[in-house]
Amino acid sequence: MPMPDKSRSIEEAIAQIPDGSSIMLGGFGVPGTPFCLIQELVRQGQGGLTLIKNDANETGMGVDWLLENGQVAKLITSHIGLNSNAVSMMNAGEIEVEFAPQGILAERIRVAGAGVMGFVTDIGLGTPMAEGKQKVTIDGKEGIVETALRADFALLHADRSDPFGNLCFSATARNFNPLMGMAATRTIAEAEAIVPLGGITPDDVNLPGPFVDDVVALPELMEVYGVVER
Amino acid sequence: MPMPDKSRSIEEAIAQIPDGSSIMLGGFGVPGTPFCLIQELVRQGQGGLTLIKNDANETGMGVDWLLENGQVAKLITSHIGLNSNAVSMMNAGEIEVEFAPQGILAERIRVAGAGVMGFVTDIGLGTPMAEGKQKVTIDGKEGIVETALRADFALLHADRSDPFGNLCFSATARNFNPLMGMAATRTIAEAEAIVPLGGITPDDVNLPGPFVDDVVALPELMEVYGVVER
Amino acid sequence: MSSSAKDRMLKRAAADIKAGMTVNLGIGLPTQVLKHVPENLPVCLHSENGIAGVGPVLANEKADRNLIDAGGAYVSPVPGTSYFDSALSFAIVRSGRLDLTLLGAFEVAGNGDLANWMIPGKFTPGAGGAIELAQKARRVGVITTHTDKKGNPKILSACTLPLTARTCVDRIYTDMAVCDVTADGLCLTEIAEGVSVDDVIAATGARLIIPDQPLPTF
Amino acid sequence: MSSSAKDRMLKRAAADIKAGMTVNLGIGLPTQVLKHVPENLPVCLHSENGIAGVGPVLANEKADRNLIDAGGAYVSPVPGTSYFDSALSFAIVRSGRLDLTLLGAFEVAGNGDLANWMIPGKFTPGAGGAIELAQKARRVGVITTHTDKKGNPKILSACTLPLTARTCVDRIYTDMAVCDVTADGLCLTEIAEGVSVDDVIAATGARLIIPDQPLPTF
Repeated sequence: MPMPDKSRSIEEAIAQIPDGSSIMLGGFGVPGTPFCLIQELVRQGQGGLTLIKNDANETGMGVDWLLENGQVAKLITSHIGLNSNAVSMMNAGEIEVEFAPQGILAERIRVAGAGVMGFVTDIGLGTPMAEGKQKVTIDGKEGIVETALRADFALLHADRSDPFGNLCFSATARNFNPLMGMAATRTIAEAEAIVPLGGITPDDVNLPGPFVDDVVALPELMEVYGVVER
Repeated sequence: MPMPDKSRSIEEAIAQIPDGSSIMLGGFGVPGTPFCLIQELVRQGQGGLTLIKNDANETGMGVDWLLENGQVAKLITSHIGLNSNAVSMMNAGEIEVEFAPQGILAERIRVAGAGVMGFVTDIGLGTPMAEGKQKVTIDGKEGIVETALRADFALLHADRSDPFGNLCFSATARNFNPLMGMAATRTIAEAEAIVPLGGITPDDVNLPGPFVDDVVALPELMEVYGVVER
Repeated sequence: MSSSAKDRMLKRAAADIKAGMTVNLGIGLPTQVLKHVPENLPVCLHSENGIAGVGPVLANEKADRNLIDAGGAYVSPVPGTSYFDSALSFAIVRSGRLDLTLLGAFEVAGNGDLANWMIPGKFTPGAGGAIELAQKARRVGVITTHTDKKGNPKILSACTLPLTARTCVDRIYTDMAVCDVTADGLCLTEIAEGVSVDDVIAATGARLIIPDQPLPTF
Repeated sequence: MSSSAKDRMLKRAAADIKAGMTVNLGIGLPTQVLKHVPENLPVCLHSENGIAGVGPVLANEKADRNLIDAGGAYVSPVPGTSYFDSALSFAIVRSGRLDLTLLGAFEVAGNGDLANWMIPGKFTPGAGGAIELAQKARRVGVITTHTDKKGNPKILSACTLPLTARTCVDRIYTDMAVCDVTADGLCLTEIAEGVSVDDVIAATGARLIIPDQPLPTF
């Protein structure tokens, strides 16, 4: 029995996303951000989106394209300090922004991908972050119940994929990508290279194919994927 | 700055374990079981141990050596059906056995390794497994609080390691090994090969070195590591 | 159960494995379904010890000592196989990425309750991965002889053994029939060739809904 | 702060990085500590975006577009580097595998409370990884000028800004002194050359325990 083929065109993959969807976007800064998938989402113009991403990229790239185009209702993130546009829109009430500590954001996504309902942590206890959150006591110690964070879609950037969607990431372009790929109802991955089935060593797969629904081959990379000149 | 070197002799590594320790053992069946580390633990004879392992191996190998030698007080596991000796000792009250569903055992270890206190799941709700466990409600749904499972030591079997303890596992010998390596206070890994620093591609490391304390090079493999003739 | 009745049952279960699915097959009868799956059907077989893309079982002399399935058989990779740790493996199961599991049963109830891992005082090895497979696969099929060796029904109005999971079973494949767990109750959906509806009712310990129209045979 | 005072402060902080440690250095002053760490000292540098074994920063033309540290600098691998996802990266931090972090501060209190991520109404970019580094590293050092640009103390009896984490700081390195958070309170432990104890007391907004014996200088 051959493994299923999940290759799609970028138009077809992104067209599955309706208005009002929640969408996880891989990436920590530039590395791992699925710029081409985001660009297609801008072209198709779906609105009222809830985005979940570690950061808001920088002004003029990635998440910022969606902000500029008025497609974003809410952003769940750990840090938006490099995108002054996102900060301004937040302060002006044009978008809702929900912050989580970076590792808590990652773990909320990880446990959603693990199919559990939440986790218990002492991170943020005694600070305003703990306010309004459910508490439980384990072995005499108080903890905060952090809920699993799922999304309707995940858009990932991979270095390599095979047609089944086994993904490999390069260096720090891994970051949130495999976690988000596990936590979304439908996972769409762009890949710099699509290798034949069997072209990835089974031990070296960073995100196994069962989590991936659509694989999109990238053409030559746009400049935005490159080293950022400062 | 070079990466730290964690190479140890097997005697030195296992001698760190005191009587009464809790010890996680990698492996699902034969693959990934650290037979040489277990053999050294039998030779040194530490007693009153709490073992945490997916299974109890089969009669005459691995965990069974420790059971036969009277070193085990308690076993936390998901399935011991292939070791009739373990079942007998459990039924005779000679060892205490605590069962968890396999994926819950894995996740309890994973969240311990993630430095959080527990997780919330609906697995086992409405069955005797849920009895006596704390419940919480998330988004109107009831869940069981499963607590993080830590141990004093983890004994792992790796295919390859570098001196810093970056580990790679082979095929299904991975199983619980990387999870346990994260969840123990001190992690000791035996490796079939020790390669020089830089000998493992950074993207392909299955368990990063910061989790590993001691790396033990294996001599030629004993027969018990081989294909089981049935 | 005659070998032809068994083959019909396995073949019928195999027909519900569809292109594109990720599937986990329990030890025993479920694994034997494989020989009835078309060779060219694109399917990903999952094994809970850490494989997506389980290939054929190998003879000992060809086996990789590090590559077993959850039942301990020495299996092989296929093009596109991946290996992963046990937490990730059950993440596949619990997060809804496992489309189908086929499991064995000691008892199954008309409401879909399943008992397949423990007989108190006799067989208490621990549940392994059975609980999560039963509770979380998107679709759960049970493959079992319709009655036990003494002729007693295995499909009951309520299980007497400790449950693996509540109301988890969608479909039951036996040597006599295919039964679906529905909102209205357990429904007789298909019937084995040469078996009568009365035979099935007599061999079943749960109330069965019998459709008005003629039943398909398999 | 003179450049020699700054160098002394960085050098003093560097001296607490010991062989075998896994260390995370915050953006700004903490990262500058690196130039004072002996080249042959075996240490693993962690970056929370998924690196153990952070190597030197590279010029843009030599950079790997996929390899940045958490501050966005293009870094390089060393022999023994590994990359991993963000959940695993914070697993290292929270599970006690991070031996030391050195962080910057807006304010730090005598009891070890730290505020370093938010100035309400002015600077609200989100905490990034700061909270978990501060709360969970086995040892937390703060590197900061003793006073702000207006000469006001940054070491206070209580922080006025929202906290990053409570009672998390173990040691404070400044251009004037090294102070340790102890069970008895904040203790002046070492003093910069040419600085008097009275200078330090005057520049500090928290009660300082002054030992009886002469203070080491740095």
